[in-house]
Amino acid sequence: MSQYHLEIRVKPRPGLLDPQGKAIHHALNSLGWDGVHDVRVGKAMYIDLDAASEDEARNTAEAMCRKLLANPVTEDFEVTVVGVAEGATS
Amino acid sequence: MSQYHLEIRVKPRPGLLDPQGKAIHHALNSLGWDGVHDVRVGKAMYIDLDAASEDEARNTAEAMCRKLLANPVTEDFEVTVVGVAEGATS
Amino acid sequence: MSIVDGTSPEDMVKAPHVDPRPGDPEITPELVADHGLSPEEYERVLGILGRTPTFTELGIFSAMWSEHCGYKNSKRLLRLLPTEAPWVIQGPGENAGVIDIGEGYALAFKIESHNHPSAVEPYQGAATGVGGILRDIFTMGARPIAVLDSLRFGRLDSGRVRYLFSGVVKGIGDYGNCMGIPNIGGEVSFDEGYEGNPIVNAMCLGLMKREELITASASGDGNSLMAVGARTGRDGIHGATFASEELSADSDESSRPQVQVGDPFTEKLLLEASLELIASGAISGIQDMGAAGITSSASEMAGRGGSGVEIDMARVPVREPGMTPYEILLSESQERMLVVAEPGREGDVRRILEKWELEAEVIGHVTSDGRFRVMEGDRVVADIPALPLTEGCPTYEREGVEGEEVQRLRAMDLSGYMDLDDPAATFLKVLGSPNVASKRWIYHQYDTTVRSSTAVRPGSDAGVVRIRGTRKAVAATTDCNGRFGYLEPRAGAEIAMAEAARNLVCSGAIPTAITNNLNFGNPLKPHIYHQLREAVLGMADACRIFETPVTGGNVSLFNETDGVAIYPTPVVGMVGVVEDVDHITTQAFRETGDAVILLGRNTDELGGSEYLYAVHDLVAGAPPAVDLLAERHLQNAVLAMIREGIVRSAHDCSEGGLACALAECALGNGETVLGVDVTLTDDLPLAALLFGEAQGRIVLSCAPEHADRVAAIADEHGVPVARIGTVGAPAGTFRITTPKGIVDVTPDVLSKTYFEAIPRIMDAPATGDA
Amino acid sequence: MKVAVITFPGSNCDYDLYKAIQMVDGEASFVWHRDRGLRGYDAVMLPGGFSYGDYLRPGAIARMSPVMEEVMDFAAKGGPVLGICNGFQILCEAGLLPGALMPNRSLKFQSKDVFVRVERADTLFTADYDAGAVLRIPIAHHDGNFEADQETLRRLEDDGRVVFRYVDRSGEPTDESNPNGSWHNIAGIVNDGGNVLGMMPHPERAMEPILGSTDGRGLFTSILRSLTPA
Ligand SMILES: Nc1ncnc2c1ncn2[C@@H]1O[C@H](COP(=O)(O)OP(=O)(O)O)[C@@H](O)[C@H]1O
Ligand SMILES: [Mg+2]
Repeated sequence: MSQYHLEIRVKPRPGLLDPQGKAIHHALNSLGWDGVHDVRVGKAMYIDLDAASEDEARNTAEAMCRKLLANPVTEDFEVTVVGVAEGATS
Repeated sequence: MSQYHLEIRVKPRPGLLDPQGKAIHHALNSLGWDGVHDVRVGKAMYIDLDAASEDEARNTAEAMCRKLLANPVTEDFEVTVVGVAEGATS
Repeated sequence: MSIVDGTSPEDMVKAPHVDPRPGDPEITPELVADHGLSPEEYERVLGILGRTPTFTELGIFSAMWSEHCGYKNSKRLLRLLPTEAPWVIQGPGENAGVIDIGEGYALAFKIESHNHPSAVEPYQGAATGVGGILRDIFTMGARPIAVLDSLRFGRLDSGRVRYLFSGVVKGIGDYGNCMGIPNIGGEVSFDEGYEGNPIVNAMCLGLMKREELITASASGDGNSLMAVGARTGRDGIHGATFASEELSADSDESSRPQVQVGDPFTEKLLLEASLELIASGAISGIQDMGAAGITSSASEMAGRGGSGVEIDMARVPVREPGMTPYEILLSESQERMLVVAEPGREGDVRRILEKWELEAEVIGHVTSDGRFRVMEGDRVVADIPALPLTEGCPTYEREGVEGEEVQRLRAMDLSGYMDLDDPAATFLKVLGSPNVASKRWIYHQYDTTVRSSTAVRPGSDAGVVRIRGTRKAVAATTDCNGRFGYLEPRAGAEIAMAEAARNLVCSGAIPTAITNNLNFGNPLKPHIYHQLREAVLGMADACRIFETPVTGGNVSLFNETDGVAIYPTPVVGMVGVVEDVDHITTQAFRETGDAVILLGRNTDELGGSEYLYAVHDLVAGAPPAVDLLAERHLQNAVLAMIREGIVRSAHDCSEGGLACALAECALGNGETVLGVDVTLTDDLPLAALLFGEAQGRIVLSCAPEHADRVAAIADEHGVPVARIGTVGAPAGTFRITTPKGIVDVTPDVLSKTYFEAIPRIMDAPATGDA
Repeated sequence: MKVAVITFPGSNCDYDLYKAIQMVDGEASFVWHRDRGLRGYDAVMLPGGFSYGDYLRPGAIARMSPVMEEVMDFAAKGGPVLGICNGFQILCEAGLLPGALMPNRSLKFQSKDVFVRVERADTLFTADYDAGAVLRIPIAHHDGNFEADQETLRRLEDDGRVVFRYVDRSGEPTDESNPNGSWHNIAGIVNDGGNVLGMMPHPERAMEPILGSTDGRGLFTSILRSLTPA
């Protein structure tokens, strides 16, 4: 077992409403950043997880996303393994 | 000018309580994922931005984070350039 | 300066020797100064201990003898406030005051400030302020039934101010909404007097059966002390005490955040768990771990119980590894409580907490030796006599001298501001000033109806909550006009009291008691100490005359930036009892053709008015005179009229004067705007007549056939009364006719001016300025 | 009528709902989210509040509670299920109702009275109202902006499953009367079977004159009557 450090990004589905992204886009434009063309806002989650392998860690995280972390109606997700601490199961 | 696609991750400062992360951690554990040791939740933002160079795009995004996107008292941020469409200024 | 009380060091049992903890810094004069203790205060610490304190002990004294916990500069003055009445069950000194409201019910209530945290991080600062005041209420055994918020900021034209304002409102809203406690009112003002230092005061009311009252004291030798709720982290450990980095090897700057993050969800569970704990009889005392965390909660519980405590830092559930006793003792992590379990009931405490998905851990026990002893496993890290620690903080009486600038401003000749060229335009300018305009941009972000008991929501003079199963209701309001306080602190405090009482009687409630929040600058400066003392004296007089004792409150001093202090702001949080829900009255006119009646007398006073500020950018003149006895007669008269059932609406006349009060009556909640046709005959300068803020005035409406009876009751009470006009038709014109000019405004313009002023500023595209 | 009021950690309208049921002479009991056993109940109601603090997404964590499996069974067997505010959010997360409740377009919590029009008076939840009736009911939410994919939205309208719509005082669904940006001013919908209703406004806060409106009563009397054999 090693402890994997994962980053999960959950993102609003293209085409779906993103009121927060719209508000930030607007705010950036009115602050003078008029080169901004699009803003979408999602969540970034950082999870420390025990797993036997990187694949297992990723699969587990994807299962978490399907079950809980992302709303299948409105969101897509991406999982990245960003680090591993060998044998570290605290 | 090219259009850069940036990913910005805003994350609660270490040491600060992250009530949302705590609740999700708890939920994952009670769903049976007991190998989860820590969960922190931040934001992921996706921005399309005109800039003359990758450096400029990154600098602009960092300025946006300092001014608006991240709360300097409670959050850290990271900017990644994830793509570029040459000459595309819509 | 003189030290006026505190136990004399000679009377105290000296503390036993305690070895310094390995790694602790050496106690130097600099370190002592970093901990905010003066050389005299440190001498007293040495006297109490009979030796040099350990680093941990220094931290403990520093926290307990801070202004916040020790009331060094205000205690003497606070003793001047009347605190007793037959209906007071619990006066100052506990987590909250409690009054008897009849039919077996008691009301707990208190106000608390979170000014500094909100200046640093408006959202979390305000949110945790609400969290703290809620805990103060439910640790008394009461279920919170309402919150109010009293806010002050600089001028809204600054981006920074808008950032603070919107963050604070969101923070208050998110916390209270999540907890399910309705917000029933508050106040806000914008004035450069608060530019660098926003004022964020939150008040909470809680209801209980009389016998459910529980206090925060620790007694019963050997009884377990348990930490319940959230874990302890490194947050909120006082910045000032950490001037030097080598203080703790285990933690660096970045891992010791200066702000605390609120978790209203955990607090909601803690609320339910605490009330269940109290009902179960498994505990004998409970206290919030608020400012100065475990240190103040444990030592104060010991102090109140006349006992001692021994707690072990190794047993405190922590959020991060490697925390030192110093850090654990001083952490201000939120949503934590300390409880004293009845003998053998620890298991019951755990079971109840576990049901609510929270932790409970035994961290120590009550002792009979009167000491506050802190262990780290087997090692003693602090051993201090509890009473001198909690009660022995030196208190100071300082010299107070009025500032010269204020004397000059107060004496300023205002005769040049008395005439108006365009009364309607000036009227709209005053009505549309953010200080007068509708505050619904704020309270539409607050859940005002949860608990299904809110009879009067924000937007009238006072909020009212009915008590299920009875005919009664309770009303509450917060009031203070900082400009009046600045120009003349004593009058400012008296006016705050008078306005609060008027707000309650206009709602149909009998003013019953107050809590207060004294927000001031640096009391070491003579002119600030003068303000503080004068304000307390004024408040005390009004409390006596209104028979509204003080049951608790909060003092927030040192509200200064670059040497500039806020306006003296003694916020009054007043509660009242509505004897019968049929008496509940609101400010909005209701029926076309009703008589509009003015109680009280118009004057030529303009000093400190919103008119001078909004139109002439001036804070000057003497505040309006306030006659406390006349105010009392006015209160009695209005209540008598309401009891007879002949009052259709009643509204206090305050900021913006009579013209704005009439507009507010006409506008109601904006759904149906009624016309107004009023004629004023007073021979007064026009500005004073329309916008002067003379005290002791109430605008009410009644059916025309009751107008004579209203006048008769007013006469009986010696209150001046005049029928000044008639309520007009829906969407009718708003018209005030005076000998020197006419104000004539369409309902549309009236409505837009009043309701859109704040949204127009706040909902414009963001100008982030974190 | 025996009604189960399900409580989750963070529910805060549970007691209001309980009282509302009693006011129409229903028999209410609380069922804690970890408990099981909805047998013997005639209707199930999910109250408003902030289950699990609304962390992650409103309703997302509560939806995983043990009791939710039973609520699904209860609904599948045709038992009436009502979700108000956070209850509506939980029903959507659980898939008992389609779509999702996104943040209000103002990105602010909205608390005020709104007007809603009864679009369907032939459901078991609304039989005591007249179709087209305009009700005054408080809202108090941050995430009430109903959204779904185009296909789902089209079906909701075509099948007449929109039960309540935000309107102005005169009954018109205008943009200003839409407090959160909901698609087609949707304030409440039912499932295919017509036995699961989710709505953002709080009828349990509009039961007595002292609260400013009694327009919520019809909902509770309707449910009660549908369960009482005639
Ligand atoms: N910060 C606030 N939070 C909640 N309600 C507020 C706030 N500020 C003002 N209000 C409400 O708006 C209304 C008008 O406020 P204010 O002008 O201070 O009234 P008054 O002069 O009658 O005290 C009152 O009902 C008050 O409770
Ligand atoms: Mg006021």
